[in-house]
Amino acid sequence: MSANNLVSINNLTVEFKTELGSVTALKDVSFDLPRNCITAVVGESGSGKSVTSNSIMRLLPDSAQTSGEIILYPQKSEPISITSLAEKDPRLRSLRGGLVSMVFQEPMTALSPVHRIGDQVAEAVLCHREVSKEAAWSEAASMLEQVGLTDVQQKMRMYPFEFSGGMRQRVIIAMALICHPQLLICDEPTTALDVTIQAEILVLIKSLQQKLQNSVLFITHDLGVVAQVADRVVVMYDGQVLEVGDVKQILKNPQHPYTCHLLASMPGAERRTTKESKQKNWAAGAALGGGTALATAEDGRQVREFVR
Amino acid sequence: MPEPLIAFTRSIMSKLALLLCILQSIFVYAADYPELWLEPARSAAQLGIATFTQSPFLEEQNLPPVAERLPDNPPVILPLDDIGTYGGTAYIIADDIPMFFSHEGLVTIAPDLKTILPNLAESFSYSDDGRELTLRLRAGLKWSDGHPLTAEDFLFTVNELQLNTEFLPVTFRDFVGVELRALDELTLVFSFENPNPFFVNYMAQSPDLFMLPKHYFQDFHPNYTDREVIGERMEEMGFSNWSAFIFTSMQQRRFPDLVNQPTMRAYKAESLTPGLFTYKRNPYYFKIDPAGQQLPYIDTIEAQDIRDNAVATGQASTGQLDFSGVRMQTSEIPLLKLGERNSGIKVSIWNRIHGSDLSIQANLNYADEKKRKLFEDVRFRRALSIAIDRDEMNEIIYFGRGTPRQVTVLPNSDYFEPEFASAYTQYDPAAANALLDEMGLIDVNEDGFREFADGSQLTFALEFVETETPKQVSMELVTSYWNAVGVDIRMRIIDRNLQYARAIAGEFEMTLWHADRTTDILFPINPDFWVPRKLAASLAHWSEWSRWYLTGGELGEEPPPNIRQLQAWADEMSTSMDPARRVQLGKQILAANAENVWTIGTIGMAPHPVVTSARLKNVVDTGFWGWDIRWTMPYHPATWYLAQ
Amino acid sequence: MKKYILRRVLGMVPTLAVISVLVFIVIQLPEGDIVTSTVGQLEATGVDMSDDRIESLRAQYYLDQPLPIQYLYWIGNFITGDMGFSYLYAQPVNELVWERLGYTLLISIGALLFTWLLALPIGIYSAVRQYSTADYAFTTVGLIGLATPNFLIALILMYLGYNWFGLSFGGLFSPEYINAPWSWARFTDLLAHLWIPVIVIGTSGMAITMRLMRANLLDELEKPYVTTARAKGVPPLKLLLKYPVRIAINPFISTIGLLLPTLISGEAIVAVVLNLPTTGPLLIQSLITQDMYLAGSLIMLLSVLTVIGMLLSDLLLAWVDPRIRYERT
Amino acid sequence: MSELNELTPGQLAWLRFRRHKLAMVAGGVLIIFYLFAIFCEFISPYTPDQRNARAINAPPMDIRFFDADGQFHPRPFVYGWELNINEDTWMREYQEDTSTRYDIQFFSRGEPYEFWGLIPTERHLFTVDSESEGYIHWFGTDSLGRDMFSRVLYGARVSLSIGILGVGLTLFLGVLLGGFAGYLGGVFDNVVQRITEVLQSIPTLPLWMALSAALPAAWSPLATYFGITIILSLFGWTTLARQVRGRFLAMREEDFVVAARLVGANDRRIIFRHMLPSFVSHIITTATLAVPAMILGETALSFLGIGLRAPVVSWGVLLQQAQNYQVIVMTPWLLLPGAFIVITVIAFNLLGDGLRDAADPYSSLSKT
Repeated sequence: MSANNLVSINNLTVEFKTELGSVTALKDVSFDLPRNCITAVVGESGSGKSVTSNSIMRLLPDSAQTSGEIILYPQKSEPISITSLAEKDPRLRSLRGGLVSMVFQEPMTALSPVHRIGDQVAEAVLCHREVSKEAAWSEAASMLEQVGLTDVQQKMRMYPFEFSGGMRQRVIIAMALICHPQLLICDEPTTALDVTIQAEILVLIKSLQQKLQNSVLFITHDLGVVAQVADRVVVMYDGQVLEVGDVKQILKNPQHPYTCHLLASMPGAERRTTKESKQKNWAAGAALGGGTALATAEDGRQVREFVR
Repeated sequence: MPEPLIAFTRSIMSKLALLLCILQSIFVYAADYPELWLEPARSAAQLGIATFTQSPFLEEQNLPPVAERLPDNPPVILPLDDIGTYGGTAYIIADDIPMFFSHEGLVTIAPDLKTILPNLAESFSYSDDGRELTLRLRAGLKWSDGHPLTAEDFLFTVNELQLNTEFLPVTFRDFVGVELRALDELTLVFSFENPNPFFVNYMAQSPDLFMLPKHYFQDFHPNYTDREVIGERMEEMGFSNWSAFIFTSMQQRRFPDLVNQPTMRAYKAESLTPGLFTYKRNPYYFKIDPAGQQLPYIDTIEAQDIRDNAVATGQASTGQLDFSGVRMQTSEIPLLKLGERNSGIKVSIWNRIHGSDLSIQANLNYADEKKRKLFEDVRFRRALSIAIDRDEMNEIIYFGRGTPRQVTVLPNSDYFEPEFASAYTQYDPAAANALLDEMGLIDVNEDGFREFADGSQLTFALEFVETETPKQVSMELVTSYWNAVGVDIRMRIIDRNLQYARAIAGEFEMTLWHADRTTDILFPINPDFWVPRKLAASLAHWSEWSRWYLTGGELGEEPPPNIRQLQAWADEMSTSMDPARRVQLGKQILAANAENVWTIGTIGMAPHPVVTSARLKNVVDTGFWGWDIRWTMPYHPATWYLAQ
Repeated sequence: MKKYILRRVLGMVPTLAVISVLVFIVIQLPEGDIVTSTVGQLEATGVDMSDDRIESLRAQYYLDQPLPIQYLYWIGNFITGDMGFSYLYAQPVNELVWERLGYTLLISIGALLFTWLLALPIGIYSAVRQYSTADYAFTTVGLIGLATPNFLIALILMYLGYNWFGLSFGGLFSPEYINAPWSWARFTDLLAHLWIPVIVIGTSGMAITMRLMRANLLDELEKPYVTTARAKGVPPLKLLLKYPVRIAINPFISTIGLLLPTLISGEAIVAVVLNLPTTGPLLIQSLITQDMYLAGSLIMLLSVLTVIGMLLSDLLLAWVDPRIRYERT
Repeated sequence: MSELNELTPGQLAWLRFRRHKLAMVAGGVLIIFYLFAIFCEFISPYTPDQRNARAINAPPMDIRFFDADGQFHPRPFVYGWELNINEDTWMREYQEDTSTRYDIQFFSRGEPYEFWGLIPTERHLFTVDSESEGYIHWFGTDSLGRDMFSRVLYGARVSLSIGILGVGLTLFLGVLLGGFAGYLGGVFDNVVQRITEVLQSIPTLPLWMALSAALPAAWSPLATYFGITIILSLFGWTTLARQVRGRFLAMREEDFVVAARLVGANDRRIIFRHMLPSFVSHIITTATLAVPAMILGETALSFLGIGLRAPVVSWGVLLQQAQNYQVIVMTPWLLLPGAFIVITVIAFNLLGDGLRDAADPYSSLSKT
């Protein structure tokens, strides 16, 4: 198992404590991330996709209580139990940005507005390797070229707000890949982008994965995107894993009714009004949770707003 | 003569002189000060002092020898306790500068609060008709820059400034009818239109009005210097004209040009920075001690410009000041006494010269007819006076050590009678109520306060400046006493500038001031609190009558006959050559005041703390504190020294 | 950028013009004028004054002219650098003001630095350790500083300063150094006295600065770029200081100019209590005595400084924050 | 979890506020202080101007349950004091005389007064027998022998109300000008902006001083009080106006305002019905934080001798009378009004903090 899998998640449960009681974000989630493979996690917002990825990066807020285990099997070193690392453990720092790195949903705000592009990309190198600043900058330049930026030397002196969204996302991808992570987590990296740029970024991620031979955990709510990039799919709903499998198998032959409805609501698959698809969606949820699912989902949303 | 011999002779001589002085004083010692202070200072020649010494501070300053800097025959001042030693820097606050070194005039004031003694003048005499005053200057007096002081300086100041209508459009009252001429370089003769037996008192009390260094100021005076040149100088210094510049020089303690101006006082301004005024000893100061040492003893004075009273009290009580008087308050005596035990300072309790710390005045010339009628009614003033519980005030504010009294002269004055002080001071609220009822002031609406006879509301505004004496706290008490007899009074503290403007314009309803001019120095010449003859911040109760008097009936309001009588008495008192007649007139004036209660007094001769550091010596243990005698002038501050 | 500066500088002109009119009106408001005041003072020293003398004085000071003329006379001279003549001090205002202004700025800037050096780190700490005991403790201490009237703190500190350290009461120097030329000893003496006013004025702004820093930082800590940096593996302390703190501090830079009037007002009261040779007591004294040119020119000068301060802090902000720099060019 | 659904926004805010323990305490303290201020005539044993010539500058008295022999008395009492003026130190020395005991009586007769100037009565919350020689000065007395406890209470009425009144005025100006500036924009906005800028550039102190000095002398204490309040708020509105303007600018573009405008609501209606309520919570918070500034402003004016003046009793006036060196060294209890100022200002700040957190719909309820 460990020979093929980079990460295994076993019985992961995450709860958020609040003044008004606790909210369970993940319930007993288990799945594996194989090496050299793009795994997509699909689900509507609030289904626990991001909590899962943040758990891997240990980016959950202090109010989160975690049980279960996440184990990382790096290529050339001992396995690391991510969930049991202390906050001050040096391994955690080498994990973040080193072994595992992340691309975020909002390219517009994910970069510091007051630091130069080059500085922010090179910093990732400086954090993990003992190199000179010049070396880090030149490495950053070549990485930025790899993600498709031109005029790199000049662009590295610019600030994020001078960039378009697509360019920023390329910068973030460069920043994420510059230390050759074994796992790249992409948390809805294209949601905030125009459709044309979305495609470009997806192509970029896919091609880079093939080039670098690493694993990618791709989080999205869009099955169309899944079809485009993923090798494997994990379907989540309300903090639970409903279905795991090969992308083709799941898209062609979904086992779970919720997956079916997700597929049905895909704009590309069947063009219906959003409202209808949503109703279907909820209906599916109702079928799943036995009548109260809808209410539960709504409650969850309200509480989560507070939790934020 | 070899050095040791000189020193030996000097010491023998000085010891002899000292012995002589001490012997004299032992026989006639009566008060807290040497009886000798009541007599004209002996001269060096009289005491056989022939060698003079100076402060080491002055050596190597390329000055002429001390004997040449001193006048030909310097006056010898007997220190209070012992012959001092030279040196040191005295720390005071700027407000105490006039107390720490006095003005030096032709004549000066003795500590008995009566006698006028020669000072820069060696002698003075009146003609029999009192119309001529002849003064003879000491020979060889010099300004602080070494320039000789002669009759010229006085002629310049009196004739070309005080009597110059360009400089002063309206001549000061006390200079009206005065002429000054010099018989020679050292002899001055003042002649007067009317007999003026008290002009010497005025000269002694206000010496600064009589002498400016001509050799310095002639460069700014159009009689001596081209107006265009003066104009340029004024432009440079920021003054609009020459008279503003000289006027400022005469009055301003903060004026930076003082550093350049020669003086006759014991100290000369060295630098005036925002926070600190530094004074250095005047190398040409004219007085010596019985040992032949040139006075003063102290070399340097550093006066901090301190505004906040807490800082002043804090510094004084912790021994950071060598002398502090003007900012000290009666209420703070316990704190200062605590400092005496903890910090080794010395707290002397002097008596304020004020006949009463408060002179409460209702405006007898007030524009509002209804209120004026009240104020004019003697029953109203008497009622207010006897409604005040002065004994309680004395206990609460003065630790029981003041004297309840009306506004009148001090007991040691020739003009004093005990009943002047005690009239209408006995606390009797019932009688006060009866008087007010009798006037028809009844509390109609039963709000606790009386209304006018016609039932309209009756409140009084009493505005005053919180300065020198404890006025606010006194008024808080007085307000409550008056409220208790149904008189509604609203007090408000105002700024000094407003006090003056509104007092002379007669705009106050009621106000108050502290009552000085209570000694035989100033009372006979300026009985201002008792007779309407002057416009001043302190005299707000009959400004229109004063204006009438001052303008010869042109402006103001004609006073009623009894007031005109008062003015006539005062005029006669200050011009009569018959001492008995003067005393008679003075007593008539004071008796009329006691009867009419034109101003209401509270507590007088109040204890005033004077703080000295452990090292400052020769300061009297008790004295009178006030304007009449320029605070310390009779107590010879030039003889104060700092013990090592 | 140059265009922006030019536009801002030109924009200051009408503001300053309005301020000058307002200042002139304000100093005319209270009853009385410099003449009643001088005359009152002279009279207190025993000089008799007459109605004529007062009128002639009034003419000397141009007080018999209509107000608009007086205004133009004053502001015209002010623009040419002549701040008029102080009747109270019998000196040109120019000579009176500059040294004191130096001390005022020294104390004000010292207080500002004191506040920031203490309050900003505490604010950062409070934000990172929100609701911890230390957070509450710092907040309370800061609030006590804010809540105690400045003159009271000054009085008490002065008392303690003497009792504990033997410091002389009030002033910026020990008596022996007040007039001494500048030397190392005088400088250390200044520092030994400077801390009292600096603390007194500084404490009042502490609570607000702490609270603002805390709130700003809490906002910034939520921003995605912080997560990005964390995900990058930036060490925690470096991350905190390089990203959110750097941005949370920017608003403070923009308020430097606005703080000046507050600091100067606070300084004035403290300076009276502590007897400091600054503009504060001069300002209060001149207002009380109606020393028109001194009061007017001083307020005007301080306002000009404030307006310039606002401009400088805007420029400074543009310099440290590229977003603003680019928006405005 | 489902109970959350039923909470109104107000209830949610209360939940968030309650979590702020310090703010709760501060709120409690302020309620007590305001009750003191409202009922000061009744609570204080004496009237503020009543003098006790036998207790000048007397230190605070101990209120006892145990007598000198250690015996417990259910009714609290004070001992009589003997006054002795020390001839050398000039100090008034007070010695407890354990042979005279004065029980504290509740709801008893004392100095007559008019409650709220309306109801004449002589009942006080607590006194010692007014027929007897005894007296009770819990906070000591001042230099005229007036009871400091009573004076602090009467001072609370003036100082605390000046805060509220002043802030009320400030709010009125700030919200009105800032709101219209933000909503209308254009010339009006520009004018308000310039005025704000000008007012913020001038040091406030001279403005205060000049205006206070310009208050007519003949004004009654009450009129002066209102005058000072107006002066204090005249320069406080600029900050609030800026904030309100900023909010309005942001909100003007928001959907619900646009919607209201499309429906045809007029400007006034839009401002007052739609925009204002949406940040009332913000205004309340700002107001709470502005009250202490008013109280401190009053103190500063009193310090300079240009604020309220005796016989008006306010904390600022009381502190002004205590601002000398002697008080610090010898009669520190006269600084007690200062302590009340400090507590009040801190309490308002903590309360404001709590209210802000409570009012912020985005503030987190999560535990840390």
